[in-house]
Amino acid sequence: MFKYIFRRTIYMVPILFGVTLLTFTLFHVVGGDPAVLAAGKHATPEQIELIRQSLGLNRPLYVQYFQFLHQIFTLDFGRSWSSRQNIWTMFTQGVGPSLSLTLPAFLIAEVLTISLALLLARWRDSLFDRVTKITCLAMLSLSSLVYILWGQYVLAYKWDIFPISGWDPSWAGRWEFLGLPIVIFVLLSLGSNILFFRTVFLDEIYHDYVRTARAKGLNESGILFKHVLRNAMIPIITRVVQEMPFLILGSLLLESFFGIPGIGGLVVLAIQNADFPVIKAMTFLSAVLYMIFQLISDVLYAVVDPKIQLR
Amino acid sequence: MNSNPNLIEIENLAVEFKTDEGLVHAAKNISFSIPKGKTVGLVGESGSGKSITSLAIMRLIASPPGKITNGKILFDQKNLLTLPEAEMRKVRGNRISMIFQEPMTSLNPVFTVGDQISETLILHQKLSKKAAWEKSIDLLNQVGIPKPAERIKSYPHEMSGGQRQRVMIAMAIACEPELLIADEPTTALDVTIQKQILELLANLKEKYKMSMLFITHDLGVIGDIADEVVVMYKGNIVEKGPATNIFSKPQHPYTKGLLACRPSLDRNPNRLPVVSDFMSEDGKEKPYDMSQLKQKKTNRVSSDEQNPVVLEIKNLKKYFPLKKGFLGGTQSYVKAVDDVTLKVRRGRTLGLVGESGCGKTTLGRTILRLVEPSEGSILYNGTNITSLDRESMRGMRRKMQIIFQDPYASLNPRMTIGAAIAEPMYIHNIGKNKKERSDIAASLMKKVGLEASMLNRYPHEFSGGQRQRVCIARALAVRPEFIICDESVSALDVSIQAQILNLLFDLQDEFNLTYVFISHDLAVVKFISDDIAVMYNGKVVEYNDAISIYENPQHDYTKKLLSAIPKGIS
Amino acid sequence: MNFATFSLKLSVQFFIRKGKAMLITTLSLLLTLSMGCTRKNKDAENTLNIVATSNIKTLDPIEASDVYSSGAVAQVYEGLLHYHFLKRPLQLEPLLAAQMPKVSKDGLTHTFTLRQGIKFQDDSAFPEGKGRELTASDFIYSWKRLADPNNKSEGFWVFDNKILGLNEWREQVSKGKATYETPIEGLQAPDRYTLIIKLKKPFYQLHYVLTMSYTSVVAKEVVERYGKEFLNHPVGTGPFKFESWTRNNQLVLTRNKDWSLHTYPTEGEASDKAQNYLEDAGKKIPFVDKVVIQEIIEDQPRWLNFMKGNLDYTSIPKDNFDSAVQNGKTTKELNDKGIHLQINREPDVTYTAFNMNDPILGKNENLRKAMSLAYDTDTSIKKFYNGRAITAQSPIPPEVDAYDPNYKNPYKEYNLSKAKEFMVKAGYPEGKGLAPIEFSSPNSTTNRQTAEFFKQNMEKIGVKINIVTSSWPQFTTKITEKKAQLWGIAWLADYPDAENFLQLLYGPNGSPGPNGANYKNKEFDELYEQASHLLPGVERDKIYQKMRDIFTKELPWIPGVHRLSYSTYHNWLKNFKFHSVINDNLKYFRIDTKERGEMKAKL
Amino acid sequence: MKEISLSSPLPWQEKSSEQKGRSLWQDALHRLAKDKVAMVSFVVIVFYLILAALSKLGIIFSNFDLVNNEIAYQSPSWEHWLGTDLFGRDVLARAAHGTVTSLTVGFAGTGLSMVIGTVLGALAGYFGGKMDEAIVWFYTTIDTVPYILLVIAFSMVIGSGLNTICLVIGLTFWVNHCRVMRAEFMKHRDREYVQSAVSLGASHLRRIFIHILPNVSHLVLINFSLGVVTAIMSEVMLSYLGLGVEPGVPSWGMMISDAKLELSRQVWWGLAGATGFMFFLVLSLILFNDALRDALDPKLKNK
Repeated sequence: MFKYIFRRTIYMVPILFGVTLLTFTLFHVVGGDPAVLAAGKHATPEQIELIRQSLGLNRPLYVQYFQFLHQIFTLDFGRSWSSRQNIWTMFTQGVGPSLSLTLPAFLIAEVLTISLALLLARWRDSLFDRVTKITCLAMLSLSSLVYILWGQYVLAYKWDIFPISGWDPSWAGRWEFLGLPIVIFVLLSLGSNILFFRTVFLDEIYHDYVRTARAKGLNESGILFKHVLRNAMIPIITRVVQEMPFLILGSLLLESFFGIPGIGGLVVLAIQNADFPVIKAMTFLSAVLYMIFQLISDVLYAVVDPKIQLR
Repeated sequence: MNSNPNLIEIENLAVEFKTDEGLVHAAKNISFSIPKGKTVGLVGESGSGKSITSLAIMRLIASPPGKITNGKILFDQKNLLTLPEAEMRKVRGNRISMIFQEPMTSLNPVFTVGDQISETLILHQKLSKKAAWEKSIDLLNQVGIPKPAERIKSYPHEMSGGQRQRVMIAMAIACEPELLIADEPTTALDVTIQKQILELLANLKEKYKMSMLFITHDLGVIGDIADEVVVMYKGNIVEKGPATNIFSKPQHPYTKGLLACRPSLDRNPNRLPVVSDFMSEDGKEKPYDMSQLKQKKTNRVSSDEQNPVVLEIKNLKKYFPLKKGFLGGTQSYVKAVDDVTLKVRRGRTLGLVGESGCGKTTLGRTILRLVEPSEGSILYNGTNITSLDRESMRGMRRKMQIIFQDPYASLNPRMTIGAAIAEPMYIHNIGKNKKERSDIAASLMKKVGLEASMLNRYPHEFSGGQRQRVCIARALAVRPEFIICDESVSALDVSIQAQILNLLFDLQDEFNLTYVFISHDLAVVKFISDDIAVMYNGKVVEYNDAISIYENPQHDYTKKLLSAIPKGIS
Repeated sequence: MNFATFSLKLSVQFFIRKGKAMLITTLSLLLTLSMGCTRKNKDAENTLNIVATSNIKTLDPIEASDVYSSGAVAQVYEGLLHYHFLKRPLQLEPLLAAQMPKVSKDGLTHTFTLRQGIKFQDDSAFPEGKGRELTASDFIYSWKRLADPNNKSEGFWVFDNKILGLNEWREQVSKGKATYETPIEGLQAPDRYTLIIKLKKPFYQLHYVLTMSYTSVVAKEVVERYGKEFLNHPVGTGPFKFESWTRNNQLVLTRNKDWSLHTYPTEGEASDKAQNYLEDAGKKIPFVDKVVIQEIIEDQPRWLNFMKGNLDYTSIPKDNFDSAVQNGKTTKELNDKGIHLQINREPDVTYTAFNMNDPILGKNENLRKAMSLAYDTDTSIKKFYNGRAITAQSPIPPEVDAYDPNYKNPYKEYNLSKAKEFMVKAGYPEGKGLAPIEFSSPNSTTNRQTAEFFKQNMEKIGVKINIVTSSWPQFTTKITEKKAQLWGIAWLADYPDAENFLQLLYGPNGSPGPNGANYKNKEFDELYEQASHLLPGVERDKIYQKMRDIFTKELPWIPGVHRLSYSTYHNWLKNFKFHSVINDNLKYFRIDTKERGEMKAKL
Repeated sequence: MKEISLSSPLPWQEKSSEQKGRSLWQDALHRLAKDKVAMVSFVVIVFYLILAALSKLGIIFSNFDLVNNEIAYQSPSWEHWLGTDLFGRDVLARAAHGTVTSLTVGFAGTGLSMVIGTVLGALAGYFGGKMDEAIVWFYTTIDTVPYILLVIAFSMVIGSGLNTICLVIGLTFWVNHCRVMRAEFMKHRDREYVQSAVSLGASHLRRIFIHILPNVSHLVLINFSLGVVTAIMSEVMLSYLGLGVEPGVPSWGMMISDAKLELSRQVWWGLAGATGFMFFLVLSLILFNDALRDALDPKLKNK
């Protein structure tokens, strides 16, 4: 298995190369003059030139590309244009808050939706199934703003169940503030997740082995829990893993509405400020994370599906 | 003790399916019983309703679309059809168990076989996990899995087809059921494996004093195993009775036709009788005299003038890389075709026979360069086609055609039959215009026994046999000299198989065609071939004229193959 | 089996498959969530809770270019001068300087005397962690930092071309030929407490500049100790010390116990006494032990937090205005909660700028006037400012010297028939022959809607507008690169002087400088230079008014509005007097913690 | 032994009707026509298309751009069923016109992504080898970058506006479809009907376009209808990030994005209008997609 992981890591190199090329092209070649952006409102041509020099923008593109590669290898992504903060520090400080929102919310959402989807598969085509399906679709088409504004106004302000917004850097204190965003995160993911998992289970339910299980005398729930769920793990893992990098990116809206100092807020700010080094770094780092999670999912595939061997 | 000699009695069972085309009566008015300790063979072709009947006993018919509309299934004085679901679950897998056709898909791929066998034991016999495991090992031993204590930890995909079916059997007999339903349990297996499984089932039946319902389309198999036979046709039972009676004195014309159309090793007719020879469209009997069949000219002499060698294969090899090395280098190979040398004469048929995985299909495709050979040469009329460029090869394709096993898969489902037959003519500039090509297509349709008016229809609107006729018509469209028939009749019901074989025979005579006929079915190969090559593990182990091979097999493997053929009818 | 047992069984099975670890995490999480309702009672602490509506970017004075960064910096760092907290119009006062500077007759030499005994806040960068005394050379160091090209400070414009030798020093540093040791003629510290600034040319606004965060004083030891991370380690002389900063969340400052620079003012505006602003006269400040600045960008959480009493004051979000204020007074709901309203005029102006280099707009003043006449300012004030603005007649806003409330710009009225006449004069009757004009706008909702409104207005006289939106930086870049044709923007005073607004039209300030319209008028430029030699007074005001008239004649902008700020604050917040130019105001605010505790329970 | 579907004619009784053949498409249509849910959603979709066409032509809701500042933010009334917006424009009319924008984004954006995905997927899957490796590398790279960032980056670089949104969606949403197409082409390449075509001498182009493409085109249709939903939702997201359509152009995304401020002043009808219009379109598209999948996908059909 270690050999496999090693080989997969080697395979990542060309993809990473592609990602650096893509981000570089987007932000350096077509992305506009950062020196003008950085100079501010009382700028003079002399100042702009100085900035251009200090950012190395006068050098040939390939040199700039190698600089970018160098940054990546040393994990030194430089400093934000708008705040002069160290980007790597911004990232490492943001990961914790983002994860403490998204990870528990994600786990709750997955458990809840997988359970619900199994229920739907069990009572497929019943009234319960149809009503849930339509509800999911309705939830899907409602803007996330509605959930946030409503949750904040009603649950927090009117009913006083949660604080309106805020954050406590300590581990014990932060949960108080995370309650509402977690609830909203779960609500937001219900719709699409349930629909997806329901399809996955329905795809499995018609397989021959299910008939065999019935012929053995197993009851429907036994079949679903034991046989179907285990076989459906592959698409489930695929989806779960695909969503993982977004957990680190956090939930852009939730973070800015609830004042959670995570990476989502960083990204939104970086977009508003056209803070290219930050966007570039976030793009690259999330790509790396995505690949790591891909690798994890491949290893997990082998765990749940004995047919898959890691060679 | 219940004095009823019958374990289960089925009365007036009727099953309906809702489909897009409307209601289909899959089983109508089915009544038969299974005596204690006996094997009942339920035989019929596809669509006869035999599987539906067996699933109805287990109440496993998916609903919707299926529905049991009428009847009783009396088991232990209880009507299974009205049993509460919870009660029924106690019957399934415990008192009645079932094995299926496809052991690979019927086993859950993500659990070890041990888990799956012991699951039944834990469920019904309330054994502890450990006890169930022990018993599972014992069961695996009983069904003839070597080293059961080790193999029990295997996953289904780590076993061979035959072993998987043994596992299914172990699972089914785990609770020592009173009735074992076997739904086409050997159809997906090679003939030698089939023999072993049949023997195993017979032994187990004796040992556990079970009754067995054995469902198959293969009369040969039924003859070997069944005490009583029920013949089904279009959802109805047409005939039932003791096996010996059915085989020796069939009453219903359908049964007669079915028995007659099977190619046999002993006879050498120049054509096969078909069901419609015995039975008219409305089900009435037609008089037919078996003796009117002429014997095939034995040992058709092949002379170099009349029958020059068209195709010569020399030391042909095809290796598939099996495992990629660490940095992409290939480390080991599957030798699919390993040093094969063969000759085919014009107007003659070479039969390629062997079990699955022996390389016969790869060989067929390599000859047409659908698969590029690794080594060796293929001479067609003296031209080495392995070295032809793409253009010349395309010209060559006009002369060489192939007919695949699955006629549905080999027809483009989005193309009308007319377009499919016209396409090769268009590619090879046969016929001046669309009109002319469609005229040729119409005449080809007649040639293969279809109506020209069907040209506008799509493949899914035809039956399996008709589709295979279309494939033949399409192959003929380029006026080929040489056709490879790759398991071309294997997917067809036996009555249709006879028709297609007859058609191939007729066409060979008419167009002086050369065939390479690939099949796993020795009877079929013997019927159609002049020469036969037996393949085993990529190699040709025996190569001789057809009669000699059957009458005087030399190689051990050939002997084994021949002895494994069910002797039911003889 | 019913749903409940089924789902229970299912979840349990799922947990078993997923591992017990997850079960435990989730359970403990649910537990914590359910206990989340128990809030800690922090209200008793003497803490001032305020809000930043956009992110605080940095705590380095020379980087603090935005309102909230400079607002935060001003609590920790101090400059030579500051504004009187209560007096209006704004009045300069010495802060770190012992008194107002001596200015030479020619206006070129300004001599400051520092207060003695001022200490930097304690920090490990100093020997033994004890803050050392402030000296005049600290200012020279701080301002060199501002000028140092390696620091790329946006704030250098405050000294640019003003102090003798500073630009040359900057030039030399960029070439590596000068260091911080290199003396500058215009910045001298003859002794520990004397600082002499020599100017190239008279620049009265220097004193205003010295109140700005850019010019506040930092200690060399601290800068060198923290290097690039200095922006996260502010150590100044101010009334508050830095405690912690969770970026994108909150900044916490605590009272600097050693600070005793001055006390609460004893006099103010005439009305201040009546409004209880002088209750604390002469008392020791700061009053609060702690300041928590929460960064809340979205309007709803900010407003709801204020309504819940989690914030002591805030401005009213535009869209909550109707529910908060009616007829210029707080609504009953707010009254019941003890919330007060304070309205302030802002020294700012919004305007729609024409690119004067544009071949159509730049060369056709009649077209510009027609467009100005077609713009319905009154409706825009209702729509976008809830009436919280006054029509701008010129670039000069209220709260600065030369502002004349009676001045009426003849083109600043909504008069469609007159506008159409001007369209005829412009050569485009009914807009015929005029190509669509591109209007650039930032992409925030309000900006977009304003642009839409402008477009609708222009359609009435046949001028077609294409709106192009982009992010704020891209928008400003477009202006800087002279690629924009027409755009809407606003200017908030850096200091209360008309000069700060008129420089936006001074020719040499053209792109990439603040004169984005690239307006050039010889007479205007000469008057600007002339005025810079003058101290505030009638004579200078006259020159400014002349410039205003030139502006009106040529109309390089359509002046928009001068905004009013509507702040709401809770009754427990005392001494709340707001002015957007005054940054160091937090030290004057007092919280009645007892009242807050009682009130909050009711909110 | 292949199980032959029960509905097909029984083997020895070969149907010989004179009827004209019915293609799989026609079959699918037939099945769709029987599916009540599919039909209802289809009618709704057609309704939206007609609504969009009529609005675009100015036949109905021509008052969508009629500014009347006197009646800004009026709550729903008989005159204005869904009230008015900031500029006193009729919200219902604007929501109806938003259909044009959404459908344009949905159809044009998804159309573009389908073309890119199908072509690249076909090339990769059919030819394999180096071509496959290059294309897989390309789309894995694109896929590795979180798509939100990708969309934002593209929009920042290309600018904003309706055309840009279509382009951005087209350029970023093709990856999944491409992956599906590649897998399908790979599978079909080795199918017997394609092998038959090879043995009949058909060229590569013929195999790709005449043989394989029609057999995977149902997946294009299915992915397309699903893509339209994603595209419509993305327009909303892009609008929220300030990367939406030109100001003044009616769009649901803009209406929803404006709601952030409007809700604070209890103006809910803008959001309700846009969400309502979007809900029924998205709902019908998803339900129709479901039905389409059932009707078209032979794998599921057998179930």
